[in-house]
Amino acid sequence: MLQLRGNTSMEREVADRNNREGMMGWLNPRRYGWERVSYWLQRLTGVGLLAYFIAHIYETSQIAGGPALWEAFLELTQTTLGHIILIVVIGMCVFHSANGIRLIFAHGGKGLGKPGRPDYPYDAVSLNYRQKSGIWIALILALVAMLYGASVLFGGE
Amino acid sequence: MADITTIAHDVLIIGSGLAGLRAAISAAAVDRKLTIAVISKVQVMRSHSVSAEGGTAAVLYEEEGDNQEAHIYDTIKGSDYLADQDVAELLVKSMPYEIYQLDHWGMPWSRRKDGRIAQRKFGGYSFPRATFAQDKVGFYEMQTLYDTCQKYDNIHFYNEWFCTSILHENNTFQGVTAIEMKTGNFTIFKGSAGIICAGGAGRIYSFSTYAFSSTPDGLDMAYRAGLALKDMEFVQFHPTGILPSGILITEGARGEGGYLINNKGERFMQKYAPGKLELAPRDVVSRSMIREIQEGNGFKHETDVDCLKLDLTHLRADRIKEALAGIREIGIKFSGTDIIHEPIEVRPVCHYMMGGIHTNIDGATEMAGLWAAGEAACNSTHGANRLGANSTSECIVWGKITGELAARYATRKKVDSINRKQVLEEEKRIYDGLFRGRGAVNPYEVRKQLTDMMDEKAYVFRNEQELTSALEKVRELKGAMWKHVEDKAKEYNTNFINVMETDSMLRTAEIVLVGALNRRESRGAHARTDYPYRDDANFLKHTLAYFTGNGGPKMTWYPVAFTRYAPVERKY
Amino acid sequence: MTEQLIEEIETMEKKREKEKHQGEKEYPKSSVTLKIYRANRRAGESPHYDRIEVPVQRWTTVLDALLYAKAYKDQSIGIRYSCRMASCGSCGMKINGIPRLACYTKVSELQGREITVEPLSNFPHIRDLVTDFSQFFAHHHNVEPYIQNDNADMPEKSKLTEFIQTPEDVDKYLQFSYCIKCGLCYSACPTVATDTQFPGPQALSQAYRYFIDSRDTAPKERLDLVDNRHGIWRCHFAGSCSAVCPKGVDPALGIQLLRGHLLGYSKNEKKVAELKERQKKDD
Amino acid sequence: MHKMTMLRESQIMKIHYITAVGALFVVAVHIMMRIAVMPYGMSLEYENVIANYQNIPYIVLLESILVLVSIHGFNGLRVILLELRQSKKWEDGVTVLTIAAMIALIAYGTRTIILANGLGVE
Ligand SMILES: Cc1cc2nc3c(=O)[nH]c(=O)nc-3n(C[C@H](O)[C@H](O)[C@H](O)COP(=O)(O)OP(=O)(O)OC[C@H]3O[C@@H](n4cnc5c(N)ncnc54)[C@H](O)[C@@H]3O)c2cc1C
Ligand code: HEM
Ligand code: SF4
Ligand code: F3S
Ligand code: FES
Repeated sequence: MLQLRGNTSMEREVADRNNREGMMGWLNPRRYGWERVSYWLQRLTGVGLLAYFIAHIYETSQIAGGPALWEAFLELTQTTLGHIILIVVIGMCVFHSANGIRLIFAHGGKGLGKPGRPDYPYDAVSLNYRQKSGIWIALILALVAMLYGASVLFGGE
Repeated sequence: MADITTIAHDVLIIGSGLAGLRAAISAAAVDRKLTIAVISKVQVMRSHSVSAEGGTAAVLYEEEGDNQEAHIYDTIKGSDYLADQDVAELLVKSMPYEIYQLDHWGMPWSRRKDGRIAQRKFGGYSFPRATFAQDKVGFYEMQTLYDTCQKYDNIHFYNEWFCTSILHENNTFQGVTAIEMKTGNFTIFKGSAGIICAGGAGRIYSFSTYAFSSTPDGLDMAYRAGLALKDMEFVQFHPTGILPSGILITEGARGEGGYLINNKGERFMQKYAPGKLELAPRDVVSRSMIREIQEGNGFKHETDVDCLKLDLTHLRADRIKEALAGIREIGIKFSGTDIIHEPIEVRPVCHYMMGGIHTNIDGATEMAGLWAAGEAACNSTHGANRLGANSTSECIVWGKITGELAARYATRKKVDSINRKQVLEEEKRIYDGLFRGRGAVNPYEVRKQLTDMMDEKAYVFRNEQELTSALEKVRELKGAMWKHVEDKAKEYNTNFINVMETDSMLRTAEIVLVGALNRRESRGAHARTDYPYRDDANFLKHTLAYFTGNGGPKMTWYPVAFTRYAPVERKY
Repeated sequence: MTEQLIEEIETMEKKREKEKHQGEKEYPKSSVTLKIYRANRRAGESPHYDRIEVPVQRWTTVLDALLYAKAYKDQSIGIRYSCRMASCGSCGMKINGIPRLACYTKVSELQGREITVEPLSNFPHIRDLVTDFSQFFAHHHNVEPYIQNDNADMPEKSKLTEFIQTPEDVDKYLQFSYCIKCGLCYSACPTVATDTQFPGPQALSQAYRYFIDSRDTAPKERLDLVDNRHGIWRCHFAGSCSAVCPKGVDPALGIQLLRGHLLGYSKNEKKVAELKERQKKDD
Repeated sequence: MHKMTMLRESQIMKIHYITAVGALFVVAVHIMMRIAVMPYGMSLEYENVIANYQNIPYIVLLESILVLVSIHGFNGLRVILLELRQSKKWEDGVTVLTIAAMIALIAYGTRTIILANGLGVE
C-alpha cells in the first residue's frame, strides 16, 4: 500500500475527504467526453448484470422444486415487465461485453496510438476516434440486440 | 513571542527556483543527517524558473571547435566588461559537468541524430552553445531537479511560506521569519546556514516577462538586514516580448533563424549589428528596435503600442513544431498569431535583473552563514548585460556551490539562539505597520502606478530628467497613505502578501532609479541618452546600495575583478 | 471503409475546432460577470457565490479578469497564480464546471456573459479558489519519480559524457514529462473522486515516464510500486484526465501503456538488454 | 480464501479479464443454444429444461458460466466497493464479503444443477 510521507497533519488530510467529488462525480457523465460515458455505462451495466445474474440463479433454482413451482415462477417472470427487464439485460450484456473487449485491449495500451512530441492544440492520442467509435459500436450493437430480443420476446407470442 | 512557533533545520534555502533546488540537492548530498528546508512563497514547480525557454549555455563540443576560453570571452564582452572575470571563468568551467549531471538525473535534453546532446545558436555567442530541451529548458530543468530532490528524505519543502525578514546577530545568520500562507501563522525558522535564492525582481515593471511572483521581497529582505544590493540599475530588456501580455518569445526563435522586420519589411538589424544581426546581445538588439520605432519604422499593435515583428515564416513548419512548439502555442494562445504562417508582433520587455545581493565568487554574502545564488544574487557573472542562456547556467552552478558550502558550514557551526528583539520588531513592522494599517489609497493602484511609471521612465533608454521625475514619483508613492490590508482573514491572505510585495517593490525601484541616475555613462543594458558613451575612467566599477532606514539608499562603489581581458570597445 | 469514416469525422471535428478560434477575432463582449465561489471554513465563512462584473477585452484571460476583480472590486479573493503563461500550474480551477487553467482560458472562448469559477474538486479546500496540493504532491513523491541508475550521481572528476539517447528514445517519454503538476487531471478523474489512496493520473503517468526512459534501470521495481490494491488497476480508462490536461500529457495513455507491461502485452526486455550492453561498453 | 487475499492485484485483474473473455464465450453458447434449438417460449417448459440438465456437456457449460461469471462479477463489485471507502476495516470486509458471496452463489447454483440432474433420473 502506498505510504504517504510527511508530518501528521498531512496524514490527517489523507483521511480527509474534504472536497472530493465522491459518487456525485459519477453524475453528468457527458461532461468529459465519450470515454467518461463508457466508464459510467460499463460500471452501471456491470452491476446491473451482476444483479440480474444473482436473480437468474435464484430463478433457475426453482426448477428443483418440481413442475408446479417452476410454472408458478414462470408466471411471475414471463410478464411484460419481466420481458422489458430481460430486454434491458440483453442490452446491458451486449454493451458490457463489446465495450469490455475494447477495454481489455485498451487497458494494455493497444489501439491507443503512440506517444509523440506534444503539438498544439494538444489532442490526446488516447482519446482517438478508433476508441470513440468502439464505444459507439458497442452502443449500436446493444441497441440491435435489444430490438432483436424484443422481437423474440414480444413477437413470438 | 512565546506563542510563536519555531521550526529548526540545519540549512534554510529561501526560494525553490532553479538555484534553490540545485542548492538543496547539493546540500542534502553533503551529509544525509543534515536537514534542509526549502522555503518558498509559491509551491514547488511554480517558481518563475519554469518559464525559462531558450537554453543553458555550456561548452560541450571542444572536439567540434568550441572552447571554454571563447565562452569566457563572450560572457565578458557581453557584460560590457563589468563582469568579474574570475567569476565568469568559474561559470564556464563548471557548466559542462552540470549539463551531463542533469542528463544523468533525467533531463530530456534535445538530442542530435547520433544520440548526443544538441546545442543551438544564441545571442552574443561565437559558437552554438545553448543546450536546450525543446523550448522549455527552465521547465524541464526544474522538473529534473525537483524530481531528484525526491530521492532525499532530508530535504523538507515548505510550500507557500512567505519569508519576511532575516534574523541575525553580530553579522551572523540565525534564521528567517515567515508566514505560512495556508494558516496565516507567523513562524520563526532557525537555521545555522541560509541561502537566498529568491529570484529576480522584474515585476517592478508592468511590461515584463516575469511571473507575477517575481517581486523583490527576497532582495528587500537582505537589503533590510544590512546587506548590499549590487548593480541594480542594470535591467535587461529582452527584444521579443509579445503584446499585450509581455510573455516572452525566446531568443531561441532567432537562434533557429528568425528575422526581425520593420514596417518596410526590412531586416533592420543589418544597419545596427551587421556581424551578428538578430543574434547580437540583447541590449544591442533592444536598443536597435527602439531606435527603429523612434524613426517611425514600427508597427502599431491594436492596443496602440509601438512594436516590430519577428518573422519565422521562412522556417520549416516541422522544425518549428520540433524546436519551438512552446512559443508557437504561446503565439496562438496569447497573441492570436500562428508563427508558422504570420510574423508575430514584439517589443523589448523587462526580462532580467543583472543586479542582486552582493556576493563574492563563492556566493557568500557579507553576513556569516548566509549565501545567495541565482538571479537574486549578484556575483557579477553578467556585469552590465547578461547573455541569453547564461542565467540558468549561473543558477545551477552557484546553486551547487552555495549548497555545498552552506552544508559544510552548518556541520561545523550550530546556531543556538535567536535574536528575539528582531522577531518582535518584524512582527510589529508587518502586522502593525501593514496588516492593521489604515489608508485610503488602494495598494493595487499604487503598484500599478509604480510599474507603469517604470515602464515609461526607466526603459531601454534613460535620461537624467526622466529618472529624476521617476524618483520623485516613487518617493511620493512611498509616502502615500496606502499601507493597509482590506482582507482581515488569516487564511491564505494574498491581499496581505501583495501589500508586503508592493512595499518591497517601492524600495527596490528606488534603488534602481538612484543607481541609474548615479551612473552617468552608457554600459550594457544601461543606456543613457544624455551620456551615450561608456566611461571606463569613472564608471568601470560596481554600484552598491545599502539600507538606511526610511531615507533613500546609501550608494558606494566596488571594484571589478580583472584577470584576463582589458576593456575594449564592444562591436558586433 | 470504417477507417475512412473515422478520418472524415476527425477532420470535421478539427474544422469545427478551428472555427471556434476564429470567432475570437470579432469579439463583441466588453464586460462579463464572474460568479466566484467564496468560502473560508476555518474562519467560519460558509460557501456562497459572489457576482462581480469586470471589463474584458479580446485578450483577457479568466485570470486577468479575476486579478482585476481582486485589485479593484474585492481584495479578499483568495487565488493562487504565478506565471500567467500556462507553464507553472498554479491557477487550476473549475471554470464553468470543468477543470481548467485560468491563465490559459480566454473569456472569449467561453459562452455566455457569466463565468462560474470554483476551486478544483478532489483537493482539500483551503479558501475561495485555493486548494491544498499536499496529497497530490505526496502521490507524485511516492512513485519515486527520479532516474534510478547506479551512475545517476556523477562523481565530480568523472569522465564527462552523457547517456546516449536518440531523438526517438526521447520521444518515448517526452510527452509525459510535459506535466506541469496543475492537478486538473486529478480533479477530473472519477476514481480520485472517491478513492483517497489512488495515486491519480498525474503520478501514474510519471511512473511511466521514468519506466520507459532508457536511462532508468529499475523497471521491475517501478511495476511493483504501482501494482497494488489502490494502484494502477483503479484506473478504468475514463479518459477525463487526458480530456482536461492543458499540456497534452495524455496521462491516460501513459497509464494504459504502463499497464500493458503489467499485463504482459508489452515487453521491456530490449531496454534492459540495451542498458546492460551500454554499461559493458562504458566499463 | 486466504490465497485470494494474497494474490497480487495484477493477478486478480488478469483473472478478471480472462474470466470476462471466458464468460463471453460460454454465455454466447448458452444463449445460442436457448434460441437456436427451439423457440424461446418452448425452451422454458419444464420438461425441456429438465432435459437440458441431463446433458453432460450442457451441465459443464452451465457450471462454467456459473464459476466464470461469479468470479468476474464479484471481483467487479469488489473493485467498485474498494474505491468507495478506504480503511482497513472496510477493505478487509469487502474482500471477505465478496469472496463469501461468490462462493455462496456458486454453491447455490451448483446445488440447482445437481438437484435438477437428480430429478431427471427418477
Ligand atoms: C520568460 C523567461 C525566459 C527565460 N529564459 C531563459 C533562458 O532561456 N536561458 C537562461 O539562461 N535564462 C532564462 N531566463 C532567466 C532565468 O529563468 C532566471 O534568471 C532564473 O530562472 C532565476 O532562477 P532563480 O532560481 O534564481 O529564481 P526563481 O525561479 O525566480 O525563484 C525564486 C524563488 O524564490 C521564492 N521567493 C521569492 N521571494 C520569497 C519570499 N519572500 N519568501 C519565500 N520565498 C520567496 C519564490 O517563491 C521562488 O521559488 C528566463 C527568464 C524569463 C522570465
Ligand atoms: C455476463 C456477466 C458479467 C457480469 C455480471 C459482469 C460484471 C462486471 C462488473 C460488476 C464489473 C465491474 C465494473 C467496474 O469495474 O466498473 C465488470 C467489469 C468489467 N467487465 Fe464484466 N461482467 C460480465 C461480463 C463481461 C464480459 C462478457 C466481458 C468482456 C468480454 C466483461 C468485461 C469486463 C471488463 C473489461 C471489466 C473491467 C472494467 C474496468 O475495470 O473498468 N464483462 N464486469
Ligand atoms: S498530467 Fe496534465 S492535467 Fe495532470 S497535472 Fe500534469 S499537466 Fe496537469
Ligand atoms: S480519468 Fe482516471 S480512471 Fe484513468 S484514464 Fe484518467 S486516470
Ligand atoms: S498562472 Fe501559471 S499556469 Fe496559470
